[in-house]
Amino acid sequence: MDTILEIQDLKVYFRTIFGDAKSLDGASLRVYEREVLGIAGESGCGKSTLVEGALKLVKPPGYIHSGKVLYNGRNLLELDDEEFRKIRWKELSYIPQGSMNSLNPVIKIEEQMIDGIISHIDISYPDAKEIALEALSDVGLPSDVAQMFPHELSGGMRQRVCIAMSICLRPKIIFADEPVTALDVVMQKLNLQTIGELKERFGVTVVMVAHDMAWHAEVADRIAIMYAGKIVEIGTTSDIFGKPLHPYTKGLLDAVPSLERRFSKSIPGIAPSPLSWPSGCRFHPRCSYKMGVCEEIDPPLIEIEKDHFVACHIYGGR
Amino acid sequence: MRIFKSSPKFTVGVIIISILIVIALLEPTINNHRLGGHSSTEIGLYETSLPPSKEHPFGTDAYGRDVFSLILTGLKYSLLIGFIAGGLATLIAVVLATTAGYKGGWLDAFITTVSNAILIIPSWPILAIIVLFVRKVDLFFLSLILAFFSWAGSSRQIKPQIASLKERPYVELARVTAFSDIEIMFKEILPNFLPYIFVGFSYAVTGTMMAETALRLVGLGPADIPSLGQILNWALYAGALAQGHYFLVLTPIVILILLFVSINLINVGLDEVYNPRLKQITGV
Amino acid sequence: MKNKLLRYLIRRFFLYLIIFLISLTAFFFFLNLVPGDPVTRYVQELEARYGLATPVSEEIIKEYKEAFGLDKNLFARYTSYLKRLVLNFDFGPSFVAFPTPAFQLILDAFPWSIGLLGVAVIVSWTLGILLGTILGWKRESKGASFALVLGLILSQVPTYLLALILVMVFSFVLGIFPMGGAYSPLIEKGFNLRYIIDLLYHAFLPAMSLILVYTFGTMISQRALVINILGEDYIKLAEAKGLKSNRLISRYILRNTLLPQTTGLALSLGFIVNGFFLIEWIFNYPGIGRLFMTAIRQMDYNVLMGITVNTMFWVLTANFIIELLYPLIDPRIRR
Amino acid sequence: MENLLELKNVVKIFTRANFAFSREKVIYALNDVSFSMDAEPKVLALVGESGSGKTTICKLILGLEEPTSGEILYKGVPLYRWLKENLKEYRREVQIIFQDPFETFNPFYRVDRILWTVIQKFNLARDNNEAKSKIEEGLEAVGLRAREILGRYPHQLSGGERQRFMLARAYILRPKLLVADEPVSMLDASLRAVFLDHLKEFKRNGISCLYITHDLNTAYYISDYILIIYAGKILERGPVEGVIRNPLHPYTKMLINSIPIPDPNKKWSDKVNIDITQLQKVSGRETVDGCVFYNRCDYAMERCKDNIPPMKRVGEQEVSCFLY
Repeated sequence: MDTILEIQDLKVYFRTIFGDAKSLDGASLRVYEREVLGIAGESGCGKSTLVEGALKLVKPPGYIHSGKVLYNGRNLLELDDEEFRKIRWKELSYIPQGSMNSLNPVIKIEEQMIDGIISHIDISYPDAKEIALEALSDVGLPSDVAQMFPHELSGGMRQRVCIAMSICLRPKIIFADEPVTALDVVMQKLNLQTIGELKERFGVTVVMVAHDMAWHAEVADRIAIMYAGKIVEIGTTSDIFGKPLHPYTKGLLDAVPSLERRFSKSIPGIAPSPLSWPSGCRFHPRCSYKMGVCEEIDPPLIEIEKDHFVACHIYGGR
Repeated sequence: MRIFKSSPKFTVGVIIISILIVIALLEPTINNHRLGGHSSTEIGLYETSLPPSKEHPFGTDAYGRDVFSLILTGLKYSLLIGFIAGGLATLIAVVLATTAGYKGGWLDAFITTVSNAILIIPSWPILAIIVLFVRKVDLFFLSLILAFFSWAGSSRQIKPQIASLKERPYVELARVTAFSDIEIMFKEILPNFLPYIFVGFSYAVTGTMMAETALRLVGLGPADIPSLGQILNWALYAGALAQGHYFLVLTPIVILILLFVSINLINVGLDEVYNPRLKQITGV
Repeated sequence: MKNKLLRYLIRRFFLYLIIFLISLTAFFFFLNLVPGDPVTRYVQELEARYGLATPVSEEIIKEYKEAFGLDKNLFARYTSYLKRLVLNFDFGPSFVAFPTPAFQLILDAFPWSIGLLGVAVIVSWTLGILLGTILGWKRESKGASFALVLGLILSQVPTYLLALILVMVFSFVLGIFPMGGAYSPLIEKGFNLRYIIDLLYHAFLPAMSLILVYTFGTMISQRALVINILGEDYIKLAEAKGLKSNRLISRYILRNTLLPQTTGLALSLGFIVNGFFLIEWIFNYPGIGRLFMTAIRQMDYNVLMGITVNTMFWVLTANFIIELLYPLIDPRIRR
Repeated sequence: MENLLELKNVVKIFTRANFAFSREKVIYALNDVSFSMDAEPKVLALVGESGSGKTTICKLILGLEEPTSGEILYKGVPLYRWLKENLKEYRREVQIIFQDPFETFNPFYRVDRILWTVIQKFNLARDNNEAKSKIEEGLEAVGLRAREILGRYPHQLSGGERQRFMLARAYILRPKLLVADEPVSMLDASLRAVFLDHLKEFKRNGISCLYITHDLNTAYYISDYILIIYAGKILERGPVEGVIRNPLHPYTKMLINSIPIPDPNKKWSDKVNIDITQLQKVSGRETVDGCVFYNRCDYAMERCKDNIPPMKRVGEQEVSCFLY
């Protein structure tokens, strides 16, 4: 499988009066064509910032410190706004958080779908409307939804409209940032399955950010685990769940309660703050396999076995 | 206080208003010294309409009074009325806003409608007629009616805050720890509510000062209280503009503008510090 | 859907009607409970000014009272006042210009005020919103901080003080603008270009004293609104959609500031009218403001009451009309 | 041995009226809810989606709201008598953990004040050092070190620390019943287990817990007995193992079926189809007739439309559905 997008050592910091919060501190990642890549990690690990950085959606006081985002042989971060705007939505689209107000509350759903289309391909309003209605039916929504306003829809349905919008122009990659977080359980399953199917139905690559490992088990082909602004492990879903390498990944899997077993164990200690990351390997204060070297040197991401990377000194030797 | 470092607007506002207040407080001593015991409104102390000079930095007016001392007295009275009427208005606003916010329901809707009505209806003509037809208008009566018309403005600032503070879980936690209503009001809600009372107070003070100056400018209201508005009135009726004594008109206006702008700067500075999203944008 | 909207509007109409009646009644009773009545005050004023002998004034006061029906008891006076007001808009005769009814005086002066006030408010509201949006959208642009500081100062200056400054600087010192009035005395009225230019020439300073203050006031509030909206999720999605900036600004940012700005306009009308009375007095502009001031000096009770009631009525109607727009501006209100 | 807590046919209606003469909009937050907790310490989970009325139940039990009809009994005595006659004792015995760790601390004061006021209000200590030792004991019990926590302001503590601080407050009070309204929903997965373990330990100290949540996983982890609530009505209840392993009510089945298993080989087998009724926002019912789940139920029968299915006992579980 060849790489469609590559992120190299991307750093996104946030200015505060106490100095820079290094939310994303050098993440490197390859996204393969027609796959669902899950990005997992807890709150504050920088996974949403990774997506915002890749799509240049970072707002002040945040700023992109350094790093490259390679797509079609070009570094997106070096494109000026107008060039980047041309490939937005047509090639790289986005599904927002499941929160309440991702849709403009004062204009109809139809208009919000169409203005994304008209900004990129120059066709008439009725033709654009045709595409929008088709996208709505792709996600199983009736066409009269187009005439409604966002406040008339339930949270789950609003999120499906966002999914429909993101596939209007048949993009190459869809970045989904916690797409089902704020929904009820049944709606979560409904929308998660739809996102999972985007790959087969539209041949699109999906990069899904989510904190719940169970969601990744359902839809992801590969998973990248993030901790304290860096990527600590990448591997196929079966490898991550079957043979987790990084101590944090093991801790994460043990901590997730599920209907399968009535036992789960927490990771000791508290999540570190982006204003002052721990030295060396950032997990060392909470890691039971801690060695001397872990406190000084931050382990690089190395490929232990085919398509299974980990950043941990335990595997440094091999 | 961290607030000074993080909001330049707030600091500038505080500096200007404190200077003006200090000057107003020192007015009696300064004027005694400058006028040798006479009151600044006494007529015929000096030659009339002198240009600005070392002794009379702002010159003298058509009645032979030193404009600099007159302005100081005017500043004192304007601030006095502003703070009395403003304080009264804030008191009314806080009491009504808390009952409305805390009780909610029908009472809340009623008080909001009344305050909106007072806000919408132009208060100046009504004020003017009241002051015109009431025979004896003293400081107390003037402050009372000024307060009546400006409490609506500050209650509109305060009420949404009360309603949101009442809903906070720490208020419910207090109730579950057998706190009485009074304890909740004063120990839990009031401390977080002080900055908003101050915002309400500054709205009331600017509001009443503007209204008072507007009344006095056209010669309505107690002549024995020489506020800045009254001084402007004297200047205009003495034909200062026609005779070219621009200084006489300009100085009271500049001081009034300084008053209003500085209080507003404090408000804007406070809002930027307390409003997370505005703060986020300014990188603080 | 339609009847729910209708019911909402009818409810709001009654609410405004009630507010108008209650404030009218409160004002009427307050004034009449105050010691001394307008006629006696008026006659005393005349004595003070022209040294009339006191015994004569007793009869005059009595005659005036009968003429204005002030001798009946309070409630009867109130009902008759209300009846005359509602039925034939009669505010009662003006003390000074005796035979002409107060209503006529107000009618002549009214168009001047509405014209100037209306134009000034609309110009400053739209200009303020445009400037505020630009300031909120492009925060680092070079003019931004200067415009902000200027705005913070000018928006706080009361309109009538600015009027004084403008008339002093531009009329008295520089002399490039007339000192007052609505048109030069010799001009031949009629629908010709010269007269219109003369009108604009005279109306410029009074209008500017309101426009400068209210434009910057709206600009400051618009800037804060835009900054708030830029933090919203739907803006992040709109940017991810790669919308062209003018579409993003018009349909997403501006569109969402319309409702708060319209409510802001409605609530500040009262405040603007307050300042406007004085502007007309300073510029001797022949609107209801100046009429009000002359009535103040002559203690002309009926004209004063007439003007107050008239402004109260028009401000409430303006608010009602603006409220009619709410459902169009924000669909959430239609629910 | 009478029940510790009992709700009998509790109904709670919220009316949304506004000032200008409009017809009130009536919402049934709870309609005819009855359940009880016996004196033996246990963890009872109340599971429901947002808008199902579970938070309303929490507010009713704590006396922060009054029921429109029906009765709430604590130790056999009606709640309103407790609140009127001995409020202090009731507050001592029935306590709460709120959902949002960032909002339950008054930002104006240091965190210690919360523990000190609890000790003073219920005079749990004769003098200062006894109070101090009680506070330290409470913090130790929930795995917090007094040295690091005391003297600091709320914004200096992490979400996990703050929720455990609230647990320490409850521990010091030794209540009979602790109502926890979504206590872990704002915490990261890695911190949840330690919080829930403490709740389990409380049971050994004789503290019963009503655990309110939308997350069946955590409910399964810590509760002994479970109630499923939907649109203000209890649809199914029973011991947790039984209800999870063989759910009876179609809604419970749908819930359990929708929860993803963190194991790639156990993916969802079926596909959810949208029902158009899901388009509108769901928050409580305006009408009362028929089964509340009627328009989302795959087994809906004619009977379900107009009459309310009574609660039937099936083995150790009870279910309100005409299928049984």
